[in-house]
Amino acid sequence: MTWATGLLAPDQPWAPLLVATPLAAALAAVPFGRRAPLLLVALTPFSGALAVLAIAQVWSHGEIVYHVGGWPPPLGITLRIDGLSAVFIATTALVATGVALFSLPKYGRQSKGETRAAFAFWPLLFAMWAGLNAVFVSNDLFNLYVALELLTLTAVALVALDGKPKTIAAAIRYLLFALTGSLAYLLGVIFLYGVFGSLDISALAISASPHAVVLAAGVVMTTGLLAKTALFPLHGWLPPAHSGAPAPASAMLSALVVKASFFIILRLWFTALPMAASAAFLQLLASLGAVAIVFGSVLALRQNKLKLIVAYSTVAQLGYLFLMFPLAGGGNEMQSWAASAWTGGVFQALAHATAKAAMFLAVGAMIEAAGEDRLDRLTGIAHGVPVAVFAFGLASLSLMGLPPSGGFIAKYLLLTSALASGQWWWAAVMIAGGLLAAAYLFRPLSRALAEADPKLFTPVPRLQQFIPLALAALSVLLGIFSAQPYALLQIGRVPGASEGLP
Amino acid sequence: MNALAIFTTVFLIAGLFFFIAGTIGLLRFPDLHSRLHALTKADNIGLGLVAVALMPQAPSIFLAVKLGLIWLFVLLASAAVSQLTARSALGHRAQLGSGETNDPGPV
Amino acid sequence: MTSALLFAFSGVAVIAIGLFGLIGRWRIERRVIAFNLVGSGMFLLFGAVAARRAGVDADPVPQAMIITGIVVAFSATALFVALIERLVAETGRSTLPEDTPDEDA
Amino acid sequence: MTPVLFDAGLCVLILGVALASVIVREAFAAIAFFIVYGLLVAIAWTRLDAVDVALAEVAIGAGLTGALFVGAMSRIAQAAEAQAAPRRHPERLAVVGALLLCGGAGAALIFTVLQLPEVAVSLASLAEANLALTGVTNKVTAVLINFRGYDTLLESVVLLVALIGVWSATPDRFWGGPPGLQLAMTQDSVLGFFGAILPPVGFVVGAYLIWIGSSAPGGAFQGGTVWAAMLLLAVLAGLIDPPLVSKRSLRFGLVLGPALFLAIGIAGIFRGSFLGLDPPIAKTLTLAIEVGLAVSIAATLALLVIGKPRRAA
Amino acid sequence: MHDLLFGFAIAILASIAASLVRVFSGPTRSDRVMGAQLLGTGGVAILLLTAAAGGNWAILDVAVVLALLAAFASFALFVSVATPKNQSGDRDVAEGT
Repeated sequence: MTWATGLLAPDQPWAPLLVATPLAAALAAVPFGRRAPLLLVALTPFSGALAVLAIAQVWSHGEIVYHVGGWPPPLGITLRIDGLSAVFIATTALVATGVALFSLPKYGRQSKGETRAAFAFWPLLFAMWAGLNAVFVSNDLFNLYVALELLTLTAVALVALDGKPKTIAAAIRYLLFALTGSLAYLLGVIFLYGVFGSLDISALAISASPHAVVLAAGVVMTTGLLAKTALFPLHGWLPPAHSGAPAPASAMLSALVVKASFFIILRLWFTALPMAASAAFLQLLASLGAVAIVFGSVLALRQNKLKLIVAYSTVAQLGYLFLMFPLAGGGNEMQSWAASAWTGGVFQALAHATAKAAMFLAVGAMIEAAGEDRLDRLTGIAHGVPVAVFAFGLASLSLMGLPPSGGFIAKYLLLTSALASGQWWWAAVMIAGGLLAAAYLFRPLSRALAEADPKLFTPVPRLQQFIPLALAALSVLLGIFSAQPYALLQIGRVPGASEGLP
Repeated sequence: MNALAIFTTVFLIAGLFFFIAGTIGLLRFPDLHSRLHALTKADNIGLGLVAVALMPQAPSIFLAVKLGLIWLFVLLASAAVSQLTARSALGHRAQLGSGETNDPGPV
Repeated sequence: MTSALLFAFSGVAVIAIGLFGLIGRWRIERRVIAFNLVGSGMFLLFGAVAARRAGVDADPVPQAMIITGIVVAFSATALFVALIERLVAETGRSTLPEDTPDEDA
Repeated sequence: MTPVLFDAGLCVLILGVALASVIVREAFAAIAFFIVYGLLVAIAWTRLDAVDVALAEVAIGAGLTGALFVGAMSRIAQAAEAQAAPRRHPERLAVVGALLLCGGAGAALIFTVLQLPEVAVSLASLAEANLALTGVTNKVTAVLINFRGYDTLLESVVLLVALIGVWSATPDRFWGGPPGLQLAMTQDSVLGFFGAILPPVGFVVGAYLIWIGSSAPGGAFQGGTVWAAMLLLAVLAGLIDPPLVSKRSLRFGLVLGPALFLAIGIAGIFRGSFLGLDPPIAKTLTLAIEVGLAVSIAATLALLVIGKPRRAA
Repeated sequence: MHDLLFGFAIAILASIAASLVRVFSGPTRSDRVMGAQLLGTGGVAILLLTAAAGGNWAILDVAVVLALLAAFASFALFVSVATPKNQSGDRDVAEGT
């Protein structure tokens, strides 16, 4: 039965389960204690099935709208799943499953009773999963704030999991940045509520006008979200946090958590307030992205620890995401190149998610084998964990943007739309970024492939090598089978955007 | 002005007097113990007078009783805290559990 | 000038004061207090913005959001404090290393 | 006129106290000012016709946050002081810069606030119109548990996650032990006396707030916080010991509220909508959720203040 | 009556504002706790007055919680004054910025 004003029962009753399922697992993991990994047996297949269902339903029905509690906006909270949500949900399911399986040897076997890190890891991982899905399906700006805070706290707690002074300091810095970012976001939410009396993204899209307050709200919210996304110059917290966390946590953080705040920026400027996006502002975002690409890459070149290289590479790769703003937004929505730019940006997010997860997990396997991640210690690690090194190499293809990887398609789409729109300078940055990525990734790879005695390295369970390989392969496959995701991503992009399809 | 209003006003003036006296004491008295004394006065009497003053204004007996209860809570708490503060001010020789100053204080 | 506007301005001022504490204080524990001030000022601003319309019942939706915000801020503060305590226990100081480069011995 | 004068005075005081808590030298004084600040802001909330928020502010903002700061921060300040680096004063230029920056930000915000449309949009009437379907008459409770219950569900998990994070900050060797320090207060008769009197009283007050929450200001968060404070008081007075973090019943208690909420939410899918509460039984469900949440909130908040395990089991 | 009650509330506000000086200047922690406590009591009085003035008696519940929590916060402050670690007595530990 229903009771809200003339509303029919939702025809997609499964939609809230995308959040409810990992949330239930997180809650159950607390009393389960050392038996928490058992929850994976139910969680991973069920969440995977839900992700597939989400894609299939969006594919066949278009975007899905669900009023939580039966209350339509502005009183209630609405979930909205469009193509963008669906692909992020699916990527989250894949990466989280990979991370969970990868973590089983380390946090799964607690024969001698429950240990601290193992107790904390599972509920945090599941709650993070729930928080990510909550961000991807939410259509309410305040609900997004709560989901973001859930993500922040899980992420910080995971960074601090190892308990070394350095990682604690990194976690504190991360918390400082992330909380300040949340508050800035909240400030914008307050202003928008003050103007419209509603925080529903779709309602804002209809009623919003380029009012001074709306513009101010958009700018402070974006600034806050940029701090969480670690866009230059707000990136300082990322390398220590992402390199200090345990490998599985790093994978989740780099692959997905920074994308969640990016996702909200997309929602903000492409759905909620597109009319408030001035060309200059979008150019500024892209410029910061361009600086991030160069700056992050150069710093990655100068690191001597593999995890830091990978972390700085995240700073650089996140820069690409922001190149899409002046290309796909700011009144360009109907241009032929906008769809390519939009898809290129999102592809970059997805390809980077899978590739970076693979990379951090591969590095985790290498650290298991070698004991640490200084480059000179990793000389010849390919003889110890060949599959992990291969996975690292495969993931590198995507970061460099070499065909046929997903990263290639992403950068190709961005490149062509930059040229088509006459903004050739972004293309130049992208090409430079690709070359720099090749340089900073070649260094560790050449070390890893050097001659060495395999006995120097501790054996690592095969599972921990093949999971990064699977994720890296996904990142490449995304490039080969890119047509369907391309079409999927146009669902719900902007009204009438399908005309921009090639 | 009716009788109840006069009652309220008189008690409020008295209460305010004690609040001000307490503050002056807290600011002007030279040492911790006399300040503590001032504070207890303000707490116990000032708030009590305000609560009594407002009782006739309360629309129901329940609320009037609640006013009294609030006073009682504050009384309890301030007595305990004053006692603890006084003892810690005596220095740590008379500290916790030594049994020297263990009476519960003016409740 | 209505009271709601007064409280809105106070909220803004508290935000600014807290911001000053966040920037101008090295010690993390003082920054945590400052962070709480910023949050609280923001809630005050929210409440005041929502209460601008005089003579009408207060809007319950922002109030509920503020309660949620207060609880979330407390959670974050508790985590903050626990991490700082651990940092102090490990390093003996409560400043982040990069903030005080000249102190590094 | 007098109310506006009062509000103006209150605002001045709030600003003064906020400023003092930032600039005062000693950490302890900063904390004392912060507690006072919370108290004054609670009064401000009552002036803004937001009594529910005032209750939450006084209980969480002033009370628990204050206790959290006092306990942990004095330990931090002392530990850091003992081995601290030489005292430094920030450069005058940096202070001036920070002042300018914050002043500029404040001015920009005030400008923005002034640009807000004259007539505030309010959801009050919409909430009022749908109130009958929620089974409660307190609109804030209706929003928290019903209209926007999804936010509240996520928020209760945020609390739990914070506790896991706090516990996780303990060294490995203390895992499984009881949280918190053994305070040297157990023999104190004054504290023991009040520790014995206040908690039962506070428990009744908390229960009253939860119960009244459906029709008047109050609810799970306010009541649960009062409970948490009373639990802490009993711990401070040495009347009860914090449980071992590995204790099974504690773990169930911590997830009880969110789990119940989630279960009712999922059951709602079969009746119409996730987290939808059937109007005929909405009142009962709301009360059940509130009680469950209050239990979990009380336990979680108290343990968040007590902190991580500091000794082995 | 309404304005009169607010007038008294303003007077008490002024009175507790003055006691803030004690919180600020100390010199001992006990002094600060006492100053804060006076503020707590004054705050309760103000809540009672505004509740009566506006006829919004739900505010009394805030006063109840404030009374309880003020006691609790004072205990917590006291415990930190008297924890064994702080053997330096009431002397303030001056802190650098």
